[in-house]
Amino acid sequence: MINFSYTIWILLLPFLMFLLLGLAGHKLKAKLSGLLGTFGLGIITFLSYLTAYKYFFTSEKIDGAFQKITALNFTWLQFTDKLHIDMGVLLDPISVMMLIVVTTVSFMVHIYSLGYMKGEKGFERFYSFLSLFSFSMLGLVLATNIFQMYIFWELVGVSSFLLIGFYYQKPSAVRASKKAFIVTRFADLGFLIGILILSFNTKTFDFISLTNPSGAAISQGSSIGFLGLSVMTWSMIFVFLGGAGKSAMFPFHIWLPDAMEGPTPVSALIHAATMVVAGVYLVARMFPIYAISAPVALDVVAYVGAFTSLFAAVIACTQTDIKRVLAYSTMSQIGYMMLALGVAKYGGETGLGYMASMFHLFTHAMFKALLFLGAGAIIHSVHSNYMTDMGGLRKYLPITHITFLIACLTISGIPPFSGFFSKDEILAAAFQSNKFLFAVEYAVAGITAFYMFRIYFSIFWGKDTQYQHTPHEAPATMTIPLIILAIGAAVSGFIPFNKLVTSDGKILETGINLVIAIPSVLIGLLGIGIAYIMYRRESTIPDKLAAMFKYSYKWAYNKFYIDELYLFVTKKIIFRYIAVPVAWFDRHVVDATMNTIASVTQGVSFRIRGFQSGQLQKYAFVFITGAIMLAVLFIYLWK
Amino acid sequence: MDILSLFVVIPVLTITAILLLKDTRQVRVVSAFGMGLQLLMAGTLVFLYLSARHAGNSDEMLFVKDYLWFKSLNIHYSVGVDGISVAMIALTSLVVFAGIFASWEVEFLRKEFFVSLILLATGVFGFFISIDLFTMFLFYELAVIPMYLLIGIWGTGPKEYSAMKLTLMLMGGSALLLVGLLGIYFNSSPDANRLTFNILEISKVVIPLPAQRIFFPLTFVGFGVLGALFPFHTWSPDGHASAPTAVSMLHAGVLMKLGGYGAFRVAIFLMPEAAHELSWIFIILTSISVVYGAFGAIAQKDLKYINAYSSVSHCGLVLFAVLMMNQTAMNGAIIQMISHGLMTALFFALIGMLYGRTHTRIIYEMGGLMKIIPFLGVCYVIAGLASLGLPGLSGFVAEATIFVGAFQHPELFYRIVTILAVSSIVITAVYVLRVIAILLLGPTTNEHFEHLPDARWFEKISVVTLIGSVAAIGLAPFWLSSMIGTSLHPIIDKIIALNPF
Amino acid sequence: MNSGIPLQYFLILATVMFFTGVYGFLTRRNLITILMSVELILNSVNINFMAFNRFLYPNKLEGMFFSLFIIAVAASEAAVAIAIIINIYRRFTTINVEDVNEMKF
Amino acid sequence: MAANQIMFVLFSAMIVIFSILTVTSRRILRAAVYLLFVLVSTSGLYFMLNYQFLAAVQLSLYAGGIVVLIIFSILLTSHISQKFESSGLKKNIFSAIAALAGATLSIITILDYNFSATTEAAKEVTMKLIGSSLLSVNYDGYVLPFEVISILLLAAMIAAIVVAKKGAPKPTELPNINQE
Repeated sequence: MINFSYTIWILLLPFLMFLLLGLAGHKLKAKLSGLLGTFGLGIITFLSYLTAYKYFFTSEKIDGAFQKITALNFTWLQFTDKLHIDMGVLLDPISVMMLIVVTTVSFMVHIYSLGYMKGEKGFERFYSFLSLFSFSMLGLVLATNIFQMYIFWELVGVSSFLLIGFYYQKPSAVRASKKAFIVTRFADLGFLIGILILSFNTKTFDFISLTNPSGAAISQGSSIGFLGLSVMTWSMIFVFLGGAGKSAMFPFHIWLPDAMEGPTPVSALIHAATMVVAGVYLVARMFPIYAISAPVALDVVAYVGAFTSLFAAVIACTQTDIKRVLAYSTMSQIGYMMLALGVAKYGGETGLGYMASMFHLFTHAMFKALLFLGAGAIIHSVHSNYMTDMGGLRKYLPITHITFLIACLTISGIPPFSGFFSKDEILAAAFQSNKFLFAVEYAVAGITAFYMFRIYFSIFWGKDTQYQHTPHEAPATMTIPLIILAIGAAVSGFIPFNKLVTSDGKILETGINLVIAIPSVLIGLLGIGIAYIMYRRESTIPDKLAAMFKYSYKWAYNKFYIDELYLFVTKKIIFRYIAVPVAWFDRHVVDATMNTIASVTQGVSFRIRGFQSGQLQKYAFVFITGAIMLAVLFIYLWK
Repeated sequence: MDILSLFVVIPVLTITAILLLKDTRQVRVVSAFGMGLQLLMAGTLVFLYLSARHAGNSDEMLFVKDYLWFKSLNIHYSVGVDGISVAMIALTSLVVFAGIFASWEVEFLRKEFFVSLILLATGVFGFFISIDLFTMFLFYELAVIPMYLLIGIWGTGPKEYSAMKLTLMLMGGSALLLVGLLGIYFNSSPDANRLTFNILEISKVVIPLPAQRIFFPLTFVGFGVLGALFPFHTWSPDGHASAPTAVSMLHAGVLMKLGGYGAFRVAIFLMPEAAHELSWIFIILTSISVVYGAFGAIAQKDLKYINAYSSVSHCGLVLFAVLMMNQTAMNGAIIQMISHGLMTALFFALIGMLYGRTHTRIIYEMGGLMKIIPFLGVCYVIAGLASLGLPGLSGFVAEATIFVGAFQHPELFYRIVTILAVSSIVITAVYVLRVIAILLLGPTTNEHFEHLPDARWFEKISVVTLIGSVAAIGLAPFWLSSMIGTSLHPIIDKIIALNPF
Repeated sequence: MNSGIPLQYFLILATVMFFTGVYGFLTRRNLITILMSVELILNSVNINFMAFNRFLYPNKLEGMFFSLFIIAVAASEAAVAIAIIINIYRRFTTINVEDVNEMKF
Repeated sequence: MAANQIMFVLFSAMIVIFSILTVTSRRILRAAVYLLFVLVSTSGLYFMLNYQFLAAVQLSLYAGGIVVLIIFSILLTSHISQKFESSGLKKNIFSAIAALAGATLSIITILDYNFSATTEAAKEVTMKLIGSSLLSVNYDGYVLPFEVISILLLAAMIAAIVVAKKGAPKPTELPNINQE
């Protein structure tokens, strides 16, 4: 058994860094705190790679399957004998893989931010929040039990809140951060309820015993029914709600585009590569339960994923803010991953989707982080988010241009870049189990290529915009991460995921299925071709098209009015028709009742005080009359 | 001298010292010193308690002392603590300590203010150490009455109205409570000639069920009024809004806990059968409190009102959990009391400090304060995050324990109600973030606020003490939880032994 | 010496006197006349005491001493009352009992 | 009709008549004089009952002291010739009804009650007996009430002086009791 106990430092270091930068950051020089944060994360990255190496290549396998290793665990909060929240580190293929993803992207973002955020007010605050985020995300990834995951889940949410609202004086950023937090919080409510149901039926939080495919936990819950579905299904649906919230699945997706108000490195780290895939990770983590005892819930996952990927891709075609386009593209890609999980089964060949999903998660993290960081470099030099303000930038930003192009080719699924491989696996998995979903995803692949190259051409080619300040290439701190990530995006497709990350830990034999691969490449090329025609040079085709499909364009441009619907529900229904009436009710009914009791008492006492007239003779009269009456009573009537 | 009585004696000595002082500037120093001593004592008590438990002392109550006080009614001055009371005492001393610093700049009748404040604290300490119902009631009243003066004299806004309302409603609760306590007393012995007020002795007898059915609701509602049980919570918004800072802190932070603690220690512990039988009524009321309080808080404009409604919601959760009557939920209830005590005290302290600077509590009149007063702003955010149950701060520990515990209830009805109560976490997030967004974030709206000073040293002491405690509980809840848990065992055992449900 | 006069006669006489006093107390407005009514009431009680003493317990002196003390108390009462009345007169420039009604509510 | 009966009738008639006049007369000084007559008649009754000491006290203290005091105060506060306006008819009627009802009730009760005649021998009430009883500490002694009443008298004297002496407070100094 390999000793993994050092992995505690993967959690502790960022936390300590957060405390250090958060409490003492304002006393340090801004640059120093940035370097400190980056250095800390460097160590963590190193540790993660070390762990990955040790886990994948030196740890023992049993039956050819990777084992789940609890590196360390201690009871944090005891509820009952069986139910307790532990804090610990669980190593298994997906957590180790996520470790790599999170630390790599985070490290890149740390370096990138040294350049991007230079001179910003609150530089050290930014780094302390980044450390907090890294801590929470790593804790989430390494959680040994579902409640630990929930804890870090919430912490991730709050770091996201803090980072989106980093420019706290900008009202739109404040609104966006609030929205992100509340929407995900609402979804987390589902997660929590799911955990409660799960824990009530299985009496455990622990992942290892929960997800043991032949364990008691899985068989226990599935036998009890409630409202037509098994309790396990209910709890898994609720848990998925949480995942859907974090991963911006429809209908909880509305926070993600707005979250782009945060600094771009944050968007790259949290809202593209790591946090938003937490939902996928959650489903993957609970996958045996989904697959074995809650297949209905898994179908929900698949359909929600498929719908979101299509829905987001359509919206992405119409947006002009490049970060928003990327955000919708993220949603769409996560939809892919969800779908892949949803169509998978536990173990063996049928578990292809699981592996594909994880594979895509990995490659997506690389290329989407790259896209965002590239977008950041562009915004940094142009000072605008809108692609209408851009054009012909390839001359000014050569490195950014090349890396961005690589990323676009990757996401469009053009071989030999990594996106091709992972997307191909997903399509294959969908094709295996559900032709309808396959068709949807196939279409989405084309749309993806189209909208990615739409922004690519608009930014780097297109019209030659006159800039007030000549755009210049970003500093080395920003371009180096771009290059590294570009290499990652280009080559990570060759990582043998089928040998490393599979649903049951065993090796899965896969190959490129040409029947699927060739059409998917073709539709990608088609998308690129259309984009080339429409956006390579300044042309009127897009406007004409938009005019032709006026209404559908308008709907898509306005994100199908989902935001307005939410606003209606929250502002109108909840605030105006629940909260305000409750407040009114409290003041004017409950409190008024109490006040009425008081004022009735007071009124009665005002009446009674008339007896206390100060007229001596009245008192005497009453007294005597009373005395006489009492005498009569006692002498004659009492008897 | 027994250590527990010192908790009453030290405040009394402090009050005496204050009264003897001529220079009013020294008053706050003396108060801070006395309450600092009290805080040290609380620390010592926690240490002594844990070491006694560690040494294997498994009595239900430790450090028990008993003096006959009023013979013909068998009233004793008897004190004793278990883990729960120790935790509450520690909470109280923390909040009082912070409260002294939060009211550092009271100018008007300073001496009298501190005397009343410490008198209130005396009552609270006495309440938590008492194990004799009558003495307990006596201290309870002692804690409630200075509140009238504190709000009526040093308050703001419609202070007389609020003070009167608060006092009358709490006194109404006390009246019910007194009847309940006497009912317990007269049923405390099967042969009616060894009547007692001692909780431990009463817990050994089974009060007849018909009597329980009458006296349980009385006692529970009596304490529930103080614990802001719907629909008897309306004193809370007005009272808090009018009270001066330290009083709000103490009231929401500690005094409202008397309700939860009493409901648990007296109503449920002594009359578990009726509690079990009638719990569904109160479960409904408390879950209404939880959700309704949270919704009420969304629509408020005044910071203190927001916080008062949030207190209604959180304290409702305490009573809710207590009524679930199982180990985990009750454990959660106690942690929630402590957690809410600390964070609401923090909130009120911060609100007081903001009010002292901006002279308004209407959130719409403020804005963008984070840039101007970053220290207070950050503290407010932390308090808010604690309130909405962020892991790593105490609120989460409490709520998680409550929800997990409540959801283990074997009856479906209770689990469904639990889900309702759980939904309050979203509503809490909504109002907390709404306030933070309007108050602290965004551009500065009022140029008069541009040059407000950030926190001064005494304010920092007050706030840091509370934040430190909130974070300590949130990061390392296991010791607190296990300390409470071990003390809950005999109580739960009794409940389970009596009710094989 | 008092043979032929039953006890009841004295009692009835005292009763009449008592209730006359009561009537006066209830109707007169002048504080001094009210005081006089009180004196009447006290006197009627004294008569009762004396009569009881003489007719029922002639070998004891309780009734007489009681009356004696009542007279003493009445005297002090009258003195204090008149002092108060004079003070009231100074304060309100009237001793009409209906005008002296600030002791209310 | 025996002499004592005649005397009783006489005294009681005077008492009743002058009592009524006392409480109905509309001139205050006259009322005081009527009161004097009542008190004197009462002392006559005491003589009749063979309590000479008490009768003397009655005469000197009541008739001599209190009535004079009352008259002085009348002179201090009223005009001698002042005539009261009659008090309200309603008030008179109700008071009369109350008084009559009380009187009727009492008289009926008195007549109903069967007083047992005593056979005890009457005690001679001598001054010596009165003096020794008043100061006796024995079972039938009255020293305690005596001391109490003496302190009361002293207190009353001081109180009368203090109360009457104090100058009228100016209206501004008065606590305004109507303030909330």
